[in-house]
Amino acid sequence: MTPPEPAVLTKPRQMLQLIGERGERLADPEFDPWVADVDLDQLAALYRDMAVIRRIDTEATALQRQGELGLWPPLAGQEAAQIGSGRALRDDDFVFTSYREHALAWLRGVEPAELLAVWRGTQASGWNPFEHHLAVPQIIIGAQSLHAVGYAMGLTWDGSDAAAIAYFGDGATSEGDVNEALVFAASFDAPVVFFCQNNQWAISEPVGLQSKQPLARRADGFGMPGVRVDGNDVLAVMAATRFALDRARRGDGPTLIEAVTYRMGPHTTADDPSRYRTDDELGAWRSRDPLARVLSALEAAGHDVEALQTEAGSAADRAAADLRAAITTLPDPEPLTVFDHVYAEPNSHLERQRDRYGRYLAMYGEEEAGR
Amino acid sequence: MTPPEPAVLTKPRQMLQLIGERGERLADPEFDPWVADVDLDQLAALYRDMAVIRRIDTEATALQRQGELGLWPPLAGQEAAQIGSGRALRDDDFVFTSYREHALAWLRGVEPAELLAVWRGTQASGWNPFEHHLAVPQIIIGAQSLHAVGYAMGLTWDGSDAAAIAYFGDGATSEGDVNEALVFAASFDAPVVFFCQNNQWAISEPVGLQSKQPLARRADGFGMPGVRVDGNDVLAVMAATRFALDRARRGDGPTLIEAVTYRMGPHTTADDPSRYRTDDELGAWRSRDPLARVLSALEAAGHDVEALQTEAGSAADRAAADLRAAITTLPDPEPLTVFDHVYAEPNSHLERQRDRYGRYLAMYGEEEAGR
Amino acid sequence: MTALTLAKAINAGLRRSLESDDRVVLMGEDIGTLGGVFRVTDGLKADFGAHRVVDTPLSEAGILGTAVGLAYRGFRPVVEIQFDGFIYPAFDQIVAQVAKLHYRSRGTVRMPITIRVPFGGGIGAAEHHSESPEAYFAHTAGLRVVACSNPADAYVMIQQAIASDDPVLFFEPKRRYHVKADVADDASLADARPMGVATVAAPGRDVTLVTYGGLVRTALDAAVAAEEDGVSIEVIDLRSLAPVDHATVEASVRRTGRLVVVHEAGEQGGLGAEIVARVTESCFEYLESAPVRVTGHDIPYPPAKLERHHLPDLDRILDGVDRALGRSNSLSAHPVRPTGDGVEA
Amino acid sequence: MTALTLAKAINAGLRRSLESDDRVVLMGEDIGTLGGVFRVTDGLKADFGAHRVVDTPLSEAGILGTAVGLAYRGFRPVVEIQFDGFIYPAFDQIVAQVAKLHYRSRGTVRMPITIRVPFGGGIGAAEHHSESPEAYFAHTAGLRVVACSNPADAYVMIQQAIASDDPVLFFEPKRRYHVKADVADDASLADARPMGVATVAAPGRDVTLVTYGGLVRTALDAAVAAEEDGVSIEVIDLRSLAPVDHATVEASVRRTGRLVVVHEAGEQGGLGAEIVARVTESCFEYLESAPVRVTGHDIPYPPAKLERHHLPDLDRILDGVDRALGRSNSLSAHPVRPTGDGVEA
Ligand SMILES: Cc1ncc(C[n+]2csc(CCOP(=O)(O)OP(=O)(O)O)c2C)c(N)n1
Ligand SMILES: Cc1ncc(C[n+]2csc(CCOP(=O)(O)OP(=O)(O)O)c2C)c(N)n1
Ligand SMILES: [Mg+2]
Ligand SMILES: [Mg+2]
Repeated sequence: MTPPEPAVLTKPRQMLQLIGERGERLADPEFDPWVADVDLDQLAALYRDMAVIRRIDTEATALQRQGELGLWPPLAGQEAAQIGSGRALRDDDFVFTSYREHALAWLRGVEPAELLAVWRGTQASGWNPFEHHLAVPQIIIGAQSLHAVGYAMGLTWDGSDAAAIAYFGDGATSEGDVNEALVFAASFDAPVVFFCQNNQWAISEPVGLQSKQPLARRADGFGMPGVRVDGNDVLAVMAATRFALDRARRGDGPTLIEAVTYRMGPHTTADDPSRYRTDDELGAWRSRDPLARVLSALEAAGHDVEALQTEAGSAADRAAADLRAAITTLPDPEPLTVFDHVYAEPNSHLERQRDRYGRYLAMYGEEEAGR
Repeated sequence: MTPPEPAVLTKPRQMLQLIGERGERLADPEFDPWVADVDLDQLAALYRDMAVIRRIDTEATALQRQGELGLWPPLAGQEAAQIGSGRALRDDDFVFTSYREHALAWLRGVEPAELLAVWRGTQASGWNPFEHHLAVPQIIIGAQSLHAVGYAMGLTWDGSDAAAIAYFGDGATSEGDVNEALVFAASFDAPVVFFCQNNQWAISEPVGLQSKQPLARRADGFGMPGVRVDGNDVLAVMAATRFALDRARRGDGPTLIEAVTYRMGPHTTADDPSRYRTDDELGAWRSRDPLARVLSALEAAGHDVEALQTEAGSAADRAAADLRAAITTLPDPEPLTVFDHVYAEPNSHLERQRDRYGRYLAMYGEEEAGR
Repeated sequence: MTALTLAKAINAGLRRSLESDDRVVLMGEDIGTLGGVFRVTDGLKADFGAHRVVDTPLSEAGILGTAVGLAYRGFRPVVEIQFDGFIYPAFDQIVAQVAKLHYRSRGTVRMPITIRVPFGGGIGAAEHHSESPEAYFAHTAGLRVVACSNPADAYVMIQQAIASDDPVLFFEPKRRYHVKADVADDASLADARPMGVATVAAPGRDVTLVTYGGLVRTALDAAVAAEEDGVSIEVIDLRSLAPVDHATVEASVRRTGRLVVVHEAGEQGGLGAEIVARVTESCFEYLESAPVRVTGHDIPYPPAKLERHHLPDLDRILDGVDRALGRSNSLSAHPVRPTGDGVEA
Repeated sequence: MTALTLAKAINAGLRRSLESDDRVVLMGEDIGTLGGVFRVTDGLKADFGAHRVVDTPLSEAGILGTAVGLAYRGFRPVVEIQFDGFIYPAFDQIVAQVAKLHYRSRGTVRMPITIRVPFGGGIGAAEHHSESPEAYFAHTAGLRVVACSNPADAYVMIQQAIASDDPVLFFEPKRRYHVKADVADDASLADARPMGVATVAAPGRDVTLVTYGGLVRTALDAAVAAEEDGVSIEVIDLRSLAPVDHATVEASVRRTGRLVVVHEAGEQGGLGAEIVARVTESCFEYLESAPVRVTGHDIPYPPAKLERHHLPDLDRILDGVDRALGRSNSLSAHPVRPTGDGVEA
């Protein structure tokens, strides 16, 4: 499927929507071809994905409240942005995320225990990046954007037609790293998609503090197209991402996508958003719920949404149960593993330190030590 | 003089020129008003400035070749960009430069010895920044752009209508700092002018490696106008800078100016440009000489250019002689001054170190020590 | 006197600095409307306005770089780095500009910038949220580096840091933010102990234990525990990490003849190395045993459930004291060499 | 055997690495067409192409960040930082990513990145061009740090660094770039001394002098000068700065009983602190005098005409040796305390 490329979007239009706020299908001659294959069943499948990940997110938040996790950054509100883009990817595309893209991990087959380990604090990271083509999550804001570009440069040197995708937030666009990533990507025609989830907030800071322009407009000055898409419209997100990936695969270089969405929950479970934003704002965005939007579209098209909801609900229930069950498979790590993997090769200094700490533990007994 | 503001240049036009390559005056309804006061005498004065600074630059290069200076980064070719912008500034505007803007130092009254000290290596810096409203030169590429923005933020908090201006090169636009400076400037409506001298090269790297777009186009995405100006047209540079400064003074925020010019000499006296660029390229730019252009314009307008050249020549001769004479006023510094000004307040550790080194010098005798 | 938590004591100190000098401005991510993720700047934007307490874009180099420009303009910026692990993007501006500009400008340009950094572990945080980067800055000429350990000091020291004409890295032990103690908020700053002077937090006779920040409390607990065991530990709260108040440290070591340095940061090139080296150089004849370092391991900060196996705690400190005293300790069990250092490469 | 300058030896080593492993790529500013400002990569782009020897945009964080991505993709990036003072913009990517990703990914993601850094002073350069930032990296867990001092080592060590599965900071003493010596370019890498092992550059009996990089040559000259004076100096070229080959250093100190550490970097928190601390801990009973540090001052790098008053040179090294030996020295003239350390605060 390679529809004709849209006129290059040097100046991003208002905002790409394929499903309107009341579920109506909006025609878009440039982007419709990119999702021409998405029939009602596939749209339903996207709904199911979103329902499951929303439930996983709710359950993880609950687990944190119950003390089973140290922290959790909820994705609630951003389901369409993450599922729509994630479902556009090929397995061999490599994904570099920040800390909030749990949907990407789930889509790429990460196990519940692998997903939770880092938030429970039992492991530095959950999964093997090469099994899932998914890097370890990144907490240093924006740093991963450069990693994606480097990986993408490597792809071209290897003659691969896979792509890399970097997820980051609206706040991240102010970091030097993200800007340098745009520079490198353009200079080397790197097959990379910059996927910015503009969820309106960087902790307590509104996006207007980072930029007075729509973020997608940054793209042009760096020499790449920028697409501003309704991030709560899963179909539009998918279309935009496919468009960008196709550009990458064909050697046309990078694209910046700004998915306009909203973080419905707190920044993390440690955050209290009532200190910086209003109920009105929250309410306004609640009415743009990405799941409800797909349901309306399906309903309007005559799909059996009740059956879908039931089915998705039980898939979500299973996922939640799996998640909760996974906690028990995450015991506290062995003390001396604290020294594992600092280096790939033997290191005399660290071996001495490990040996000494081992003796210390042996003397004091593991029980007492390190209280 | 506050002519009507040009339509905001969200999309920089090709390139602003007010004097064409053969000296012809090109009408520009938007920018002409900004230099309506520049009569032939003033244009002649700009020529004189450029002639003097070119001669200073040549002399300093010679001084380096003769071993009197450790290094010199020549500005040859960039006279119009530096003089045209520098002459647009008010005395109380604060200037943050990189290492190549000797014209700015000269325009702002820096003494020859102050200009040379740092390149001779006798002092960490030459002048008192507050005497000339001119920061110490910056070698860390791009770092000064943020300083200018911070200073400009302070100007608004102080209710001043002065502005700050940051000079940097084409290569600098790839550094995170410059991009973060654009972000901060836009967010705080800082009265700052970003003056990028695109001299086509960052040492051996052509500007195309940093950006495939004209650099002025970066501006729009960050939420400010970008002006691309012929950097070898002193009148156009002055118009663009005045326009940007006026925006700053009126509270309209930052502007990015890209002055398209050429570094005719080596990157520094340590560089060998024949390794990376062709004689043809050099020749093409030689025919766009900024001084010759003004002369043609003056000649076309009936100004006595021969008298002007004679007069400018002797001013340049005097400046060169002053420069050479200044060398003798720059003796090697006293050894223990190496400890001066590390801290503004007493510091026990450093005082101990200074004391010990003083004893060392006393014991070995200053002559032998530190050979 | 008011009983305040460490976080509130810093808040009170910031407030006083904002009141007493209108060139003081606070800058950082989430410090305004939110009052900081630790609420250290709570209420200050409401009271002093958005030009004095500035929420900045999300860019640490940008924060420090604009602070430099503000210092050029005569302001005294107090910047917050949200967590220790996020200071590195600003490293260039700190090391090449903030630290050096006074020197580079031959004393004409002052950089009275205070860089507040919540630091250290012990709160079960995610990665990059528990770093101890102080040694990087202590090794950087032109900077001053301090760490507070208790509310009373924090209240005074933050004001002293802001009043200093030199740039100051101000490390705040985040795991002690909620510890409460009396603060002399009515006393004059002029009478306060200078920021550069260390404190003998507990006097003792047998061994000198030097630490700072979050581990001072742990060291004091260790001193109490040791007392029961008949060992008298003198605990020195360093407060200033650069320069170090060697006079106080060395005077103590000359009396006790033994030194233990404790910190969370890794051992290799940590502050303990400097203190051991300096004390050894200055007090060689007084030392009765080799100085001992009890530190975090030389590893990236481990996941939360392992941090107790990384951070020095009471038992590890006491084990270090035992080493200094030549008492039975974790390394003496199987001594391979007379120094008790059994596993040389 | 071929006689090569240090710069050409590194060039030859890079060439061999490029030949023997097609995942090796070189990246940096001006390294391609120009061949680097020191010509260390001269000719390599012409011979291996623009995909193996990559001129990058002017952004150090960008270089390191994309190198991380390339490492994810299985490449072995060798990046050049043009001068020591330009490494700081990349500090975050180095410290938070390059150093930690192997740990953070539980050993699944390797970071075989070599970071070449021309370092140190002595060439009369402009500011930011003569820094010695090695201690920052030696204090960073996850990194290895090495410094070469001569062409033979440089040729081998650069290949070893590139072959290492750990990230390596590779410091090149720029003031020795043009020193020529024989290089065993026909020998097998497998037989070479491992990168982590120090070298006894000159054997001696009376005092152990530890240094690295550009000052090894100066130390050897000092040893020759001291010999005439009846003093036998053992010069150890550290080569690996993290981890330090303490076995070699300590074996020497156990014989000589005296230690002098020399480096260009500032004293406070410099590598000398670590070595003195570690030797003191391990060899306390063997030490006959307090270890001595001879270092650059704790100042920003001074203007060129003053650098000779900043850098340790032959005379300052010998003065340090005299201190270690208890001979008349710059501090003994007016001893205030028995240690000869006369100006305590
Ligand atoms: C370099 C760095 N600075 C600061 C932080 C602290 N921090 C964590 S998340 C966050 C806000 C990020 O906002 P955004 O990029 O919009 O992503 P979102 O959280 O909204 O998904 C901040 C400031 C960090 N993690 N890294
Ligand atoms: C952070 C940093 N990286 C690298 C360098 C080395 N360097 C000095 S000048 C230069 C090129 C700068 O090019 P440009 O910004 O176009 O300015 P120009 O020299 O052309 O005026 C480079 C790479 C530096 N000084 N600072
Ligand atoms: Mg956000
Ligand atoms: Mg340039």
